[in-house]
Order: sequence, then C-alpha cells, then structure tokens
Amino acid sequence: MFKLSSEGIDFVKKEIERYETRRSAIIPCLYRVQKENKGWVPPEAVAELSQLMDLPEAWINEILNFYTMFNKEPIGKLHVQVCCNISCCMNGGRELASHLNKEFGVQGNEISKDGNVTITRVECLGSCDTAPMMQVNDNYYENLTPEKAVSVIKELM
Amino acid sequence: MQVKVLSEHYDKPEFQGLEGYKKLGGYVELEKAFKMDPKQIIEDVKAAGLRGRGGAGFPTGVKWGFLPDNGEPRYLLCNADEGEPGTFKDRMMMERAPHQLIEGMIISSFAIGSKKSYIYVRGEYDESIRILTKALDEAYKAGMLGKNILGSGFDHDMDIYVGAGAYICGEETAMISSLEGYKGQPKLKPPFPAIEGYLGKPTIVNNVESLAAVKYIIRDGVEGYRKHGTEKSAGTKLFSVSGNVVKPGNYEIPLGMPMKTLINDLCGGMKPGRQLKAVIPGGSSTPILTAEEAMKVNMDYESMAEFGTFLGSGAVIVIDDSNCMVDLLGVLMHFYHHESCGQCTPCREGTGWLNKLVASIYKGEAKMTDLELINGISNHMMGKTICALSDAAAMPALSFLKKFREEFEFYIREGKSKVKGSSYAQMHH
Amino acid sequence: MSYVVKQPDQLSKWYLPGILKGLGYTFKNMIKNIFGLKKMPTLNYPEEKYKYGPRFKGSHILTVKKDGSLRCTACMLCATNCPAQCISITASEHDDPEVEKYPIKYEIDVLRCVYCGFCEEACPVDAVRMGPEWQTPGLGDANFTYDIQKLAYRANLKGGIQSSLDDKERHEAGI
Amino acid sequence: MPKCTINGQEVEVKEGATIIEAFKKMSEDIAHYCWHPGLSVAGVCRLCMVDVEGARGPQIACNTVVREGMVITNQSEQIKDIVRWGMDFHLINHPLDCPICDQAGECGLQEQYMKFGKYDPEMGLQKVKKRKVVDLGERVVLDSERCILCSRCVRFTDEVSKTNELGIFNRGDRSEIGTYKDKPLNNKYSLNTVDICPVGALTSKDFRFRQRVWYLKNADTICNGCSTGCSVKTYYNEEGLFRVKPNHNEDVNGYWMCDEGRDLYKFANKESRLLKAKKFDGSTWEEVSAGSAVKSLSHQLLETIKETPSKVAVVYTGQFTNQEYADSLKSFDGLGVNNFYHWMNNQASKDEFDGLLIRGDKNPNTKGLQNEASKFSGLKKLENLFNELESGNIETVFVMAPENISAYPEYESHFKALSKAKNFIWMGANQTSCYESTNSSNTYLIPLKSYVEKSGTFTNHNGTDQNFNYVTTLVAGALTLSEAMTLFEGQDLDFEIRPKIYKTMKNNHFTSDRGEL
Repeated sequence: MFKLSSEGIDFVKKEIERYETRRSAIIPCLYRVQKENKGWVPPEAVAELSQLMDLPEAWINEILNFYTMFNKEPIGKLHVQVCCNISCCMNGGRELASHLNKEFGVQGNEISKDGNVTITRVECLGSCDTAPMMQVNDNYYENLTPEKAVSVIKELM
Repeated sequence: MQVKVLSEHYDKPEFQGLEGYKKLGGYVELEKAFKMDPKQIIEDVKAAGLRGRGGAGFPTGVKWGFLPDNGEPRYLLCNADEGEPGTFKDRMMMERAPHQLIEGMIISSFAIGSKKSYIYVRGEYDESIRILTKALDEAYKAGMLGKNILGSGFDHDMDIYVGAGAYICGEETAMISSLEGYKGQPKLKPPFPAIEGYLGKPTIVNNVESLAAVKYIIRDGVEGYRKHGTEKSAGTKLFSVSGNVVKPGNYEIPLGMPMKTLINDLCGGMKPGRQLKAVIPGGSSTPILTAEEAMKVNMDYESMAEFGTFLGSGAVIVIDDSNCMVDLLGVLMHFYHHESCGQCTPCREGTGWLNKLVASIYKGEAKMTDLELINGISNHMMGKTICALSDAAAMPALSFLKKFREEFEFYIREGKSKVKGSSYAQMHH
Repeated sequence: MSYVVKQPDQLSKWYLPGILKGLGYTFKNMIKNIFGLKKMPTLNYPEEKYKYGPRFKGSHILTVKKDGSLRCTACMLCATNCPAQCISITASEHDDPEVEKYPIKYEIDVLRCVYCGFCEEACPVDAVRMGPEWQTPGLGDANFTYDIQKLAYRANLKGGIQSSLDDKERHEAGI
Repeated sequence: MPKCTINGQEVEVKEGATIIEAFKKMSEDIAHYCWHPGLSVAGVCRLCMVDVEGARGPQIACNTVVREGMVITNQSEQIKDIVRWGMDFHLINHPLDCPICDQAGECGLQEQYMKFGKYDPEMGLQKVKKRKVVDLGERVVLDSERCILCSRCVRFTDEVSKTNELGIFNRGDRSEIGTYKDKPLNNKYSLNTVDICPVGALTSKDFRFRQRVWYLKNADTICNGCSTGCSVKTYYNEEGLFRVKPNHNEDVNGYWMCDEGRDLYKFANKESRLLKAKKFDGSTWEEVSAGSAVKSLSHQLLETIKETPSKVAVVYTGQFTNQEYADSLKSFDGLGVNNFYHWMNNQASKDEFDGLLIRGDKNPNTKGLQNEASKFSGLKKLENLFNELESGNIETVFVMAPENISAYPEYESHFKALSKAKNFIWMGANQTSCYESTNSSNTYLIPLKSYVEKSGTFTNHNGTDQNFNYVTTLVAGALTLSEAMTLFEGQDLDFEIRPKIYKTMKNNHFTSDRGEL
C-alpha cells in the first residue's frame, strides 16, 4: 500500500497553493507520486491525493489515465522509451526497439526478469535529427545503433 | 544560406546562462520595450507580419489585438508542448537560449498587459525543463521578473507547467484545459481564448519561436525584421529538418527560400545512392509533397498553400526512395490514433478506423475498395471536430493516397511492398 | 348452358355386375398391395409414421451452445413477433458478462401456437427453430405449455441441437 | 429576441438561444447525442451540423448562438452526408447486441440511425473491446462498449448532482466512462444518468431485463414521494408499473428526479397492495369487496356518528388529492364531525431540502391538506388523539393511511395505537402484516386507490397546484377517498364509463415514447 512521504505531502500542499486553481496541481502531484513509487502511480494513490487535495477521485483518475507519461503499472528501474515515429522509423527506430526487446527478453510493457528494464515504443520525443533515439528515464540518448543502445542500457544498470 | 537572427548565438554555451546572455545583448530590448507604449508594440508586431510559428501561422499581432480592451486580468501562455512529429526547434531554443524566450515573453506580456504567464513544456523535455527552471530563477534574482521589473513599474510572474505526454496539449485550448487541471481536451470555440481562456480570462497562447521573435522585432524595428523573408511571410524561421538527409538539424532561414536549397545545400542532400521521394513540409500533419513538388516549392506560407500544403511547425521530413509509403502512413495513423483525445466522435472513431484500415493493408487483409473508404473517412473527418487533430490525421491519409496511390494498390494486389527491401510493414507495431 | 346427361346403360340396371366390378377392383389392388407393400401409399399410423422433409416446420426447438446451455438471449423478439402471443419469456442477468442476459423461463403454449414460423424468422441468434417433429398428442393431464426442458432438451433432440451462431466466435470476430 | 429562418420557416427565439434550441422550438428533426437542454454544451458528437448562410463551412447547432436574420438549414445534401457519416462514426465500435440491450426500442442510436443513417455500414474490422456489465454503484450498470462517449452522464454528475463520481478515462477510442473504484456512483440522483444516456451504456439495475420497453405504455403523473411533486412519466403494462422517469417541468423539477422517487411505483403494484376490503369482528376476518365493506360500515355506524359526532376522530395524512380532502372533509363536516387530526410522519425533518429536488416532507400534498382543512375546523396534532383514545372520549377512528409506507416508519406502531378505538376504520392502499394485530374488535380495512389510479391535484411545497390524470388500474375495486365517502353517506357511485386515458391514447400505444432525446 503506497503512502506519500511527509516531504511528498508538503510538496502537494505547496503545489496546491502554487497555481490559480487547485486542480492545476494534479499533474505535478501525480509526478511526485510516480517519483516516490518507483516510477509508477498505484491506483490507491488517487484516493490519497484526492483526500490531500480535496478534489474528487474521478478528476485525478481522469488525468492519470489521459496522459501517457504516468505509468499505471509497475515498470523496471530503467524505463527505456524508443521513439517509433516517422523520422525515427525511417532511420531504424523500430529495428532498434525490436533489437532491445530481443536483447533483454521483454515484450510490450513487461519488466525484464531482473526488474531492471522496461522497453516501450513511444511517439515522437522531439529529437528527430538524431534518429534513432531513446529516452532512458529522464535522459535522451541519440544517434543510436542497436549495439550502442544495448551498451548504454547495460552501463546504466 | 542561413540567416541567423534567433539562433545567432545558439552555438555558444554561455548563451544559456544569464551572464552570457546579457553579454551577448540580452535584456536590452526589454528595457527598450518598457519605454514604449504597449499598444505600439502590438502595432509593431502586427506590422512586422510575424506569423505564429507553432503550426497554424496565424498573425501574432492580430491575435493580440483580439484581447478585450478592459482591465481584466489576462494570461500569456507559451506553447512549448512541441509534439508534432518531426519538430524539435523549440527544444533547441529552450535548451540553448532560455533567456531569449523569457525576455520575449516579458516583452509580450508587457504589450498585452499580462501579469502572469506560463511556459507549458511537454513532460518529455526534461533537459529543457531543468534549464528553463534555472533560467527563471536567475531572472527572478536579477529582477527581470517579479515586482516592478527594472524599475518600469511593470509586475510580472512567470512559471513553468510541465505536461505529461499528450500531443493534443499543443492545441491552444487543450493546453489551457491541461493547465487548468482538466484532461488536455480542446475547448469549444467560440469563445476564443483571447476572450475566455485560462480560467475564463482572456488568454494569449503563442509558440516559443513566435515569442522569442518579438524580441527581435523590438531590436530591429519593423523594417529591420521585414528585411528577411517575403512580403506576406516576413522574417526568418527555424526549420527542423529530419529524415533521410545527410545533415539533419535545425536551420534558420529567411522565409521564402526554395526547399531545394534547404535540402540540397544546407542539409547536404540525400544520402549517397538515394533519391528524394517525398517531403512532408511542416510536421506530420501537413499534406505530403512529391519530389518534383518539393523541388519547386518555397519555404513560405503562400508557396506552400499553392501546393496544397502548409508550412506548419516547420518540420521538414525528407523521405528517400527506400521508404514504403504504406508503411509510413501506417506509422502516422498509429500516431494519430494514439493521440486523439477522444472527445469528438469523428476524430475518436475515425483515427482508430484509419489506423485499422491501413494496418489491414499490410496485414494483407485489405480490399481495393478500402482505399476509397480511407478517402471517405478522411474527407468526413476534415473540419468536423473541435480542434484540428482530425484534420491532421486526415490530411496525410488523403495526400499519401492521392500522390502515392499506386504503392497502396500494389500492396493490396501483391500483398507486399512495392519498395524492395522495405520489410517493416510486416512487423508493424 | 347445355350439358350432356349420361344415361345409365342397361347392364348397370342389374345389381350384381356392378358389385362384381367393384369387388374386382378391390381385389386387384389388394393383390397389388400384398405383393408390393413398399409401393403402398397409406401408412399404418400410429405404428408407422410419415417422415417429413427436414425443412418441415413442426415443434419448436430451442438450440444450445457448444457447452449445452441455451442459445437464447431473451431478447423477446419472438414473443413480440408472435401473432398468437403464445411465447412467454422471463429474462435474467447471467453471471458471465459476455452472455449478459438469458431466459430463466421460456414457455410456448403450443395449443395457441399457429406454427407460422415467425418466431424462427424473428430470432437474431438462431435460438429458436421449428423442427420436423409434428406429433404433439397428450392425454387429459398432458401439459401443452412447453418449457425450456421440453423445448431444448427433450429426448428426441439427444442433448440439444447446436446453434449455428456462437457467442465466442462472434466476440472473437469482433462483432 | 432574434429571428432566424430554419429550413425555410421563420422563428423567433430567446436572446442567446442556440440554433439547436431553435430547431427544438420548431420541432424540426436534428441529429444530436451530446446536447441535452439541462446540461452544458459539450459539442462532441458533431452530429447537429447545420449550414448557416455566410458562415465558413458547417457549424454545430448546439454551440452557435442565433443571430438576427440567420438563415439555417440542415436539409442540404452536404449536411445530410455529414450526418450520415457522423452516425457511422458513432456505430463503428458499437456492438451489435441490440437483442440483449435494454435500451433497444428507445435507443438514440436506433432512432436516429433510422432517420439519418447511411444504411450501408462499411466497417468490417475488429471492434474495440471494452468492459461489459460493470457495476457502477447501487443502481446503475455500465456497458462500456455501447457507450458513445457523449459525456452527458459525466456532465450530469459534475453539474447537476455535483458529486463528480463519473469520469472519462483514457483517450481516443480507448476512452471509457467509469468511476474510481472506491467511489461508486451512489448519489441520490444517479438514475438520471440512465435516462439521459442516449444508448444502452448505462442501465438501471432495477429495470434491467424486466421488460422490453415496447411492451410498456406510459402516462404522465406527479411523483408522490415528497413535497416537491416532480412531474413524472410512469411506464406500465397489464402486469403493473415498471419504472418511473422524470418529465420536463421547468417550474418544478427541470429534467430530473431523485432515485427515491423512482422506487415509489413498487408500493403501487399489486404485490404490496390491499386487494380486498377486510372486516374484523373480534374473532374472524372476512374478505369482502371494498364497496360492500363501506356500505356495511355505513349501515353500522352512520347513525351512531350522526348522534355523537364528537366521539369520532378522522386522521389524515398528506398523501391524498385536494379533491379527496375536500370531499371527505365536507362529508364529515356534514355529519357534524370536527375532530380532524394530521398524521405528520417526519415533524423534525419536514423543512429539509437538499438544494436540488429532495425535500424532507415525504408527503406530496401536506399543503393541500392544510389548505382544505383550514376551510373546516382545522387540523389537530395526532399526539392529542392518543390521549383522547386513552380517556375514551373518542370511540370511532377513521384513518386515511399513507401509500408511501416506506416514509412512515411509525406506520405499524400507529396502526396498533389507533386501533384501540372501539370502531376502527383504516383506509389505505397497502397491505402489511401488522393488520392482523389490530386491537379493535370492529376493524375495517378499506383498500384505496394509489396515486396512479386516480386523477386529482397535489399542492406542492411552494403552493403550486399540479393536476394529474389517471394512469392505469392496478387493483380493481379499490376506491378513492371521495368514492368511499360517497358510499359511506349511503349514495351510489356515479361511474365515468370510460376513463380519460382512452381519449388521449396515442395511435400505437406499444411504441414507447420516452419524450425528447
């Protein structure tokens, strides 16, 4: 059962004050939950936030489910997001993604057996000139080849 | 050749910090602007012919002119939710020159009388967010933001709002919804944001590049700004070139430059042994151009319109002859299906339907009549919804089908791609 | 209008010749039938029964799914369409959300039924058919209101007739 | 008051009215799902497209305000084509399970597809699979696949009930209506979401699978659940009542009604009704028809009452019509009786109001009773009667018992307490087990008609008189209070041979009419 840390609760309280409406704080607060909970937002966090922020659960749940950057299921330590949009496709983004899938033995949104890696295919990350590219957690890795990508991920492990 | 107005100092790392920025001529125009009449700034921006750099190309000054002339609080939102596939200019601008944007925004806020502005950055741009946050801190400390900026008596607060992964939030009313804490779904117009926007107050939403360019209109004056570009498409613009060219990247060129020059000279042409096949001129939503058209078109709003397409966000996606168009349309349709917000029925259902139909082509399940169906669906998605996302999905579908129909027919007939070596369609998504 | 009146001939005025002629005809056929039983046009009902074609619309059958449960979804279209108003259905919630609705009572009052076949036509899921059986006699205490047990699982049906439409297949086909 | 032309006819509308409102005023057909007059404009179904002369392309009628001189049409080929495709977009992921869908027969998709559809479906691919039979709360079931995401229900919980349980989760064609798991849809108005759902996505647990709607007839009446007096439509057939839905009444309930009010049809149905009059003479119960029971009562007591009217008490509840109050009060007054008591069920909470519709006074006609009684000797508090009974001052008690017994928790205890009278006449619609335990050796139970079986007038909390008409007969032989008093006075009933319903009956009464979509 997930619970926000006391700093997390302070953060939520501060964010509520930060914007003109309390509702605006939902996204930052969900980010905070995601950060505290190993990269994903558990459903029970919605109830907790709802209580802290005094907003209906449905509003928070709507936001949680609308945006793709909130993970609704557990993910690996390294969240590898490979861009598979048009410019990256033309430069081998999909080959890169399937290579990584094969290399780490994961499909779809699975977590690798050692709990380290989740590889997802995502839409444009705005780094089209350096295709193919991937984002590992918060950082971009660009101009990749399949081998280079594998070594980057292995290094980060 | 490139004309570097905005990007003059982008290659200098010190341009990122306040010190270096000031040294290279930063915040000079802010002081200059404070001495001007706000109405005059709006007039200047109108006269300079600055058009929105985000995609729609709506004249920025005209947009500002829609604001009601009353004392109501108003907001400026900077649209840094750069999601259009192929576009990466705003990211560079925010990472290389955060203060340029901040200065542009303060000037614009001064012009429209806004006391609070937000920069809505897409969540994936973590680096940009870090740099912008730091720059905002610096600006506050240096008195560029807050109460009584530089002794002008003008108060202004600026904040960053981080999105969470939704292409649709790049649409201005969707961005407002998202900022208000709703799902990022576009709002019905009318009322337009300039009348009722963020929290029901008058709101102006402008692209990063448009706002940064305001600084240079102040610096060079209307005439100086109009020196580059054409009569109707004034100034310079950053173009994000990606795809199969030798040197992809951001290029700042005066509007009106032939695309041929951009691709062949600046970007070093196609990769060896490859031929140009097609160009998507303004981000994935704009209708595609064939190689011949691409060689004739100029990089300005009017010339693009002549060829039935748009300058869009300035994302030039260059496609060479190793690519299968069925495959690429599949990629795009998957994207729009993934990103439709689900509000309006034609878009919600239409994007899904198109995605399935195109997928059925490379699954070998399509019929020849399905091409007509794709046309029919696309035509009935255009202009029927609240925002332009359904148009954005329909336009590529229509133009791909119109200009590369024989490839689609070949695929349906033969069950394989017309382009040899294009194996990808089989292992699509 | 004119017509011919056939006068009986002289012979027929006599009694016996007519009798003999008639008996001759009877004996001819008797011999024919004794030696050619198979060609005999009549049946020894009820020991022998006539077999109608498979398309004959006789007694109702409720079809079943592969797992043996009723195919009927209790949509009541048959009952709505029935000109004799002889079908009564009570629907209920099924545990399986894919099935959702099913009849807990399905009764046809065959004494009211006119065997028009409209129920079969109305059925969207091939749940009710009219089978080739046509004998529905009963004694004084017989029940002519057929329930699910009788309609779907009577002995003649040998465990039930399978419907041509399957829920699972439909769901998989995405309908 | 701007004027505009709609499909060639001129119409004048309110300032600020939208085009779709003008269409509704003209009763012109216009396709729409998301627009509902009682909710905000969402503009998402994109079906109400119209051509406005001079405008750039087709406009949605629900978000375009009528301006003076607008020329509007939705009859052009272009608009018809857009609507045809719009219908198709709605249907491509809609499952073909009309046979098991409760909405079939009153479904917005069915109705509007017949009017505006393409009749040539081209979707041959796998539909999007979503959750089916989702339990949303105490009263509502969701089928996500059938949902067309018009967002009416979400807007209802946000704007009207202000409880915010519902949301649309996910995006694109994966969007689904839903609740957060810990907060089900349990507000007091939840069934309105079922009414406004244009398809069978939200269905009522109570009504689910009990009847196909085309077997039901409907008639308008007034809800007798509380003193608000919502205008309602009852749906019934020969088996009884099956459900109640709100009717639009701007002055009283708008477009809505509460969930509690929808349960009230249950006490009017045969299962919970007193079917025959019953007579108890101290040792045995005798079942007789209502009419003859009142006649024999009249023989037995009329003279006694005339002689000693002060020993008679009449107890009223606020559940009868003004006409019944007037007639019965007049009769009793004529007999010299002037001990009228008011049985008020919830003295403490009677002035409560939840801000939308539900009021604490659970009687439809308390006002009417007070008005009528004030023309005679007025109403006394029921508590006084108990004392009078103890002291023996009262020998005969008439009780006009409530129908809505769920609002009367003290029903049984009061029955017992009041039955201490020597002659005890209990007139009511309901059957309960407590009748067996009467204390009086001369008890009469007289079955009365429920509110759907009679015509009359209720006066609601703010004094608005609302007439309502006979709906259907559920218990043959039950009487209204007026009829009972006529018989009691020794006169005969003057029957209206054909109830009014037949005069107003629609051509095809099997076509269920659920009003405006």
